[in-house]
Amino acid sequence: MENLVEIRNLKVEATTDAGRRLEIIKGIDLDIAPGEIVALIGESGSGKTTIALTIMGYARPGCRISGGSITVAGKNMVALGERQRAQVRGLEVSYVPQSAAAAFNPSKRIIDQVVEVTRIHRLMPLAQAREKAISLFRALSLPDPEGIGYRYPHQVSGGQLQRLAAAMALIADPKLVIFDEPTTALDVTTQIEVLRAFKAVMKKSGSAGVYVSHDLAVVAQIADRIVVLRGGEVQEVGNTADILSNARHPYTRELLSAFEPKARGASVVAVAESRPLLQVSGLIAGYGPTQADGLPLVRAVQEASLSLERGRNLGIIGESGCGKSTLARSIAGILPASAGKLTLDGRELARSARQRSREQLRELQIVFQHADTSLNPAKSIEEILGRPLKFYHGMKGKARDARIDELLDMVRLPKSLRSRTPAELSGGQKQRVNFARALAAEPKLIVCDEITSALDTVVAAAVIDLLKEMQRELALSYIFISHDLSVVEAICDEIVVMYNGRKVEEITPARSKVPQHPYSQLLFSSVPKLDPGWLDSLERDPELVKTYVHG
Amino acid sequence: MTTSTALSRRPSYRFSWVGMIGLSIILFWALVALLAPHIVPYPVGEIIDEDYFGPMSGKLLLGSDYLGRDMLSRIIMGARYTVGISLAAVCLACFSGAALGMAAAVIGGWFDTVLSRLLDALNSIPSKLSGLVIAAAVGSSLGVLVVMLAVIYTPGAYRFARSLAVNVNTMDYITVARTRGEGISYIVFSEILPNIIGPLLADFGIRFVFIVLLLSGLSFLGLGVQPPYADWGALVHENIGGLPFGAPAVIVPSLAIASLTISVNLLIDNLPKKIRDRSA
Amino acid sequence: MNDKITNWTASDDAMVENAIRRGATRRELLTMLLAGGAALSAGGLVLGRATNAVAATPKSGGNLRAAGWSSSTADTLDPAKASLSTDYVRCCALYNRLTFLDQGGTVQMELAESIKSGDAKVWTVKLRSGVTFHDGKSLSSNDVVFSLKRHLDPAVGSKVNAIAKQITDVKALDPLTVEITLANPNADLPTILAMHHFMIVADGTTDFSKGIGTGAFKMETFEPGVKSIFSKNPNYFKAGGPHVDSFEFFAITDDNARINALLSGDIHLAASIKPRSMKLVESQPGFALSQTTSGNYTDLNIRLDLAPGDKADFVMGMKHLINRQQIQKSVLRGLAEIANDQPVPPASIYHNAELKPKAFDPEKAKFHFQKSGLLGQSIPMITSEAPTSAVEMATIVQQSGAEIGMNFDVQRVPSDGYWSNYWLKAPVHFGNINPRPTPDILFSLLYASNAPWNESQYKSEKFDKMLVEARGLLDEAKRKEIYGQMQVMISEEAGTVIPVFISNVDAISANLKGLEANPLGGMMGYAFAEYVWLDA
Amino acid sequence: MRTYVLGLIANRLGSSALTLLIVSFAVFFATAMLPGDTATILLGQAATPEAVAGLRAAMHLDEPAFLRFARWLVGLLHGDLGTSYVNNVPVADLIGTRFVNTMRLAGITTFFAVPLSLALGITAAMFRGSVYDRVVTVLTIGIISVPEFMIATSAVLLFSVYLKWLPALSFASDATSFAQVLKIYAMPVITLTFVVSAQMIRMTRAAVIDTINTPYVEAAILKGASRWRAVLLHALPNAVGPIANAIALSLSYLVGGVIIVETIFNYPGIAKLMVDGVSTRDLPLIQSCAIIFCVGYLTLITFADIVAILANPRVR
Repeated sequence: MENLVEIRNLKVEATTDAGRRLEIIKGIDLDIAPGEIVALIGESGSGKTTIALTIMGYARPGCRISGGSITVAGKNMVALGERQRAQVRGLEVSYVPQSAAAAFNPSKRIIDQVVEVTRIHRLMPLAQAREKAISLFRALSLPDPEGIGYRYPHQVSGGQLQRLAAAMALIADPKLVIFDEPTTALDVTTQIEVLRAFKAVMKKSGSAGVYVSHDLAVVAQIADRIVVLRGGEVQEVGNTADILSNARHPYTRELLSAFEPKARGASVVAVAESRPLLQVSGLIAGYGPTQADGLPLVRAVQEASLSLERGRNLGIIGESGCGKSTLARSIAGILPASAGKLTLDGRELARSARQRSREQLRELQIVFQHADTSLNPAKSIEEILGRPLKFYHGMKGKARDARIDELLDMVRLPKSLRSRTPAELSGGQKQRVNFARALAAEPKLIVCDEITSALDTVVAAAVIDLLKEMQRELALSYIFISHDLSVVEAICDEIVVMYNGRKVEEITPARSKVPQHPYSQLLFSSVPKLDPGWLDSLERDPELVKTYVHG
Repeated sequence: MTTSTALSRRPSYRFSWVGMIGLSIILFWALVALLAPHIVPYPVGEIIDEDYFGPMSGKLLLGSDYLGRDMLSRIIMGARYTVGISLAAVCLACFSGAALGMAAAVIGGWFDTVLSRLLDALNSIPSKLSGLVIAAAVGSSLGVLVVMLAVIYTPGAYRFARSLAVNVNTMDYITVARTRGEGISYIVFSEILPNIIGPLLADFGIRFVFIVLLLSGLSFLGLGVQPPYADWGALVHENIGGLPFGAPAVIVPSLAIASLTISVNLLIDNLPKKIRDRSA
Repeated sequence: MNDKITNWTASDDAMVENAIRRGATRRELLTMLLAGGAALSAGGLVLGRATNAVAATPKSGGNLRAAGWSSSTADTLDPAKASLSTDYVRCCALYNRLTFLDQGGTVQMELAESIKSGDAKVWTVKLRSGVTFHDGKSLSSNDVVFSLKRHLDPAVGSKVNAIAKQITDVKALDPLTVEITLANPNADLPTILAMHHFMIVADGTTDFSKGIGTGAFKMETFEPGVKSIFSKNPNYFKAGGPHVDSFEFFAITDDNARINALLSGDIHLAASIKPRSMKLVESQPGFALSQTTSGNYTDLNIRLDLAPGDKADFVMGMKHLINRQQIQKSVLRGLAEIANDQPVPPASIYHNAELKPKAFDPEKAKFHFQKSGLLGQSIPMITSEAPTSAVEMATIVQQSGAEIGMNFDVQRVPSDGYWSNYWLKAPVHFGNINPRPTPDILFSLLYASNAPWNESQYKSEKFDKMLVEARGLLDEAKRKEIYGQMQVMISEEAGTVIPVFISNVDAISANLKGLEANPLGGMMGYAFAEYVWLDA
Repeated sequence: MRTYVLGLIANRLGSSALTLLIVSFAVFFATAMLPGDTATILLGQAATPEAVAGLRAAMHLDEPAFLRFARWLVGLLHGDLGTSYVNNVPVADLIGTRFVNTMRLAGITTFFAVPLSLALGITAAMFRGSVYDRVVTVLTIGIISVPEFMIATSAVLLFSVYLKWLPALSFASDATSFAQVLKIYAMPVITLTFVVSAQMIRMTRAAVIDTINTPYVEAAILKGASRWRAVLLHALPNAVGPIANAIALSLSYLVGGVIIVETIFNYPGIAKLMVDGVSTRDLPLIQSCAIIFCVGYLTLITFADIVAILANPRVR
């Protein structure tokens, strides 16, 4: 049978602000058979989303399809006019965006947006459309299928939004659905639910799919075929099984290798005295007006106590909303704790950063998850790195320049980046600069808040290696906050599992990797494996799921 | 992407021709304003023409005004006042407005509330009327004019800058700076300002227009530059009687105002962009 | 004004008008015109303009709409408080005076039947009988007593309080006879009583918002600062009464707006237009200008009691530095008569024609400044839009000063509050004086040592004596002579530089007839509503 | 949720009250600074010392200014604007009709200016960078850079003097039929529309452009929505906040900023009233007008804020 989608020698070019054209998709061929699910995988900037969108005859502002043909159900999307393209969009090909949270119009009720496709293409009366939507909600195992549609986007959780977005895409029974990193933003435990839901409905509807992702493990669960992309070119194509078992292309192997568990070598820094570097006891922090008992209305962290010895690393793991970031922020004094005691290197720390001495601030640095919001876009890299040098160490002129080069070198960045602004750096590079800025302070402790979760697996792995290396050289300690177990395992000596603001368990991977607490177990078991059968074979105690999963 | 870093990155600028035109017109007027006393063909106050609202002629290139004074000379001198006063005032207004606005956003709390209310109050009194009151109270010398115009347009600038700064203030790099222990002034001027300077400039442009207009509006109410000099707005007003005859005495200054204000905005909308060209 | 006539200025128009008032024959006029260098054909034209008032028969009916130039919430219907032209116009429509001045400047009886006195000190006023107020009440001597006495009460805030002070007693002899007693003899009383403020209101009136008077119009609506509408008073005592059925009056402060309103046909009369606007009116068919050369003038005041005015040479220098011709020609576009630094206008029978204006002579001025040791110094000069054309005059003085190295720092101040804050106060400033009917009033208001508005702080016992003496004289010739001397004294000694008498120009649509000039000011001394009519 | 919104609104109203108080004080001190007093100014050329003294006494001007202000403020709280110094008429009466006039003019102008601005702003944003867009942007700047009195006078010359289509003056009182209202208001409305629209157009354009580049608009387009649908149904609702704010700011000009238009068209509104007040130092009048302007301004701003709040479900 002939293919649903046939892409031949597709070229897409982007116009830089210099007015220079450059090719970001360099001649791609791709076929998708009806009912087949094809995964496009690659790191950010590999052009996977761009390709997916071209199937709808759409190119983001600043880009244009410069060559080749895209045939969808016999129509060449490249040749069609804007009107005819609109006829295809939503009707024959539909799109599940990367972040449903952003893709839902915040000022309109969900149901109206879900059924909008049917309104646009005048498919069916409103009432019927709503019923269909509700049945889809049910199929996607959303809670309260009748009611949920009548809420506003900000009133439902991320996992639910992602599924609602899928409903929005499926309502017109399209021949092809494009999933653009639909689960990246989700917690692992939720991700499973969503993946299962997707898989189910896709099977039921029998429509083909394009699944764009950077996560091989996830892709492995849902795709029939995998296309590995890099720099706008296809590196390798093959059945999921083949790719996973015997990848030919080196880049593919690199991707795979990111999944091999890297054990944390026992902390190399021999610490004579075991006086704890940081001690946190009975810390309570949260938001909202202070209550009679002097505690905040919403308590994101309850009675947390930690202890970290010099040269060792503490991992804090848990899902979004478990309070791990709040904990990090109150340790850093950004969100002053409302109760509890903090001591750094024996000296007591004031709860609010404002009251801490410059020296204390220097010794304890924090690195945030989103490098692009934590680097001032208006400043060049050297300004960003130079400031703490001047601020803490009063460095100027030559000395400072030399030190900046050193720092760049430490984080494996070329000196030529000095004059650039963050916008000109890739995600990985940004995160390195972000980290280098913390190093510039020559701290004793760095709190890393989800610093790898925004990065592609390969890049993330590299950053982790960097962290380890720095630790060896500079006798640092990290508090490493993440929702990604594999990352935490890779670098930490102790792992604290947090749930709902409380510390539920503390594990020392060196000794035992088996979590005791049921939630920890659920969490650990939810991390996707490369094995394609993993999702289907995975057994989860529904009770546990009910108690702990709120996706 | 590291590949492109190899080749030399001399920062190159792109400047659209629209911006060029704007800039050149501004420079032209600035030059005129600077050289004014040396290039006026006749003394500003001297009555040369028997007739009034005279047409353009070899003797009087831009005709004569309602008293028969040389229009060209008056416009050349007028450039001094219109350009000078408006520029001074708009700089004052935008600087203080922006500074306060950003500070309010960063400091927040009661400081923000009180300041906002205060400036709101200031803003709620129509500009021309407050101008009238101020001028009636303390007369209308150049200094007073500038300060007055600045005061009148500060609240707007404040409102605008604050709304921008509030968004930037939520960014992580501000938090980082705070936890580093930076002071307010550093955060305001080094961390926030560079990120909102673009919109601020656009605001500057439109505010400049408003100030030029208010200046002419004040001349309508009998305030403004001291005779024999007059800003362009005042020239338009004192010669408006010549409008029915299409006398250059009223047309030319109007055009002068338009050319200046429009070009300021053209320039600001098309400021030279540093080319940040990342391949791939 | 008319391109057929080459060097014919508006002041020539004025001359012709004056001549007509003084009753010149047509032949004399024509010779005058020829002397003025105008072609015969054109002569007819000009006469046509100047005399259109005198001829033609009134038509009645129609709604008259006219616009003055100033109005505010301070607008009042209380004649004692009237201060703006708009107030005068309203009062003239609503009330009457005991006497009034005709276009020749001679006293005519209005509510009074006769005003007689043996010694110019005690006066007997006989009232017209059968005059009724708008509310039906008939005029009696009590109303007159009340109306005159009001001016003596400070709480009323009468504008003519200073003049009224000479009235020591007013009493009603019988319902139609009033006796007025003055402090000193004053032969001018009949003329004084012709001033707008001395209008007769009903006895005991405290609320003036109703505008109950004996006048030609009844008040329909009165919104201070907005407008007022009047309707014809059916039982007006004057024969013929007003010609128009209704009269609507308001102010348009912006000169151009006022003219445009006229040109677009919204109004029939735009009062007191700026000279620079004449071109426009003339360029449009169906509109005319009505010029009144009254005694109004804007003067440059140099206080003799303060520096720099304390140096007599400085004052003399200024009188030579001010370019009267240029002010007449460029600033006022000819709508002015050159004056000789004294307040009595040429139209007045007391005007001293021998006294010639000082010539514009920068060298002489320079000499005087040199002598005063002020040459090259910067002299602050306060001006404002408030006194007519004061800003332009200031720039002209400034310019001619600059040419001889005398530097004047012209400071234009807002017109609001000018009279209270700068006028009479600043060492060198501008003032504006409205026409006053008699030299006596002018002198006692402006130049007597105790004058309330002694603009230059001029003090001379001799002058004061002459003033009192002249006041009492009933011998016209003698008075004229004394007043002549006083005019010389003022122009030589006082610190008031009076460059020109400013003509007032009202722009009217051609179908507005019956408008004549009047020495009390524009719009027929503000009383035009009663006399004009609308030609279909 | 509902209570939360009410809370927000109450908060706005509270701060507005504070602003009002500040304004009344500011105005008081400003007017207290004014040189010359009512009596002197009323008497004008006739201001002889004794006359002034008499009048002052008659007008109770001899009391300390602050006392008078306090009395006025207390009166205000009882809804009494006080009595004009100048002609002993209750300020309320003076303002009454003129306030209505101002409101009517503002209303009619709004009726024409706002839709026009929105239309132009939105379309300019939709076809950003196009010739149309450039023309609109340059024109808006061009128009605001022409002095108000210039626009007004030109309009009068054209429509009244030469074409004789419209009256040069607009007397609110003459408005009887609707047709007449149009005729009478045409001129000032045209002028004001020119003056007010430009800024609204700019802001609308900016606001819409901000929301056009959002994922949810892209999502709409990928659903097959036409450009118009995407902009009007998806971009616009989220731009309502800033647009409302811009409109409010521009319209606040119509309450007190129209002095020039009122003068040229001889339209009896409050701006002119306040100018009179200033020139006669009629403090109660000045203060009342100022308060009215302030109230008008705050009402608009608050209204805009509330609209923004209601338009945004996240805070609703």
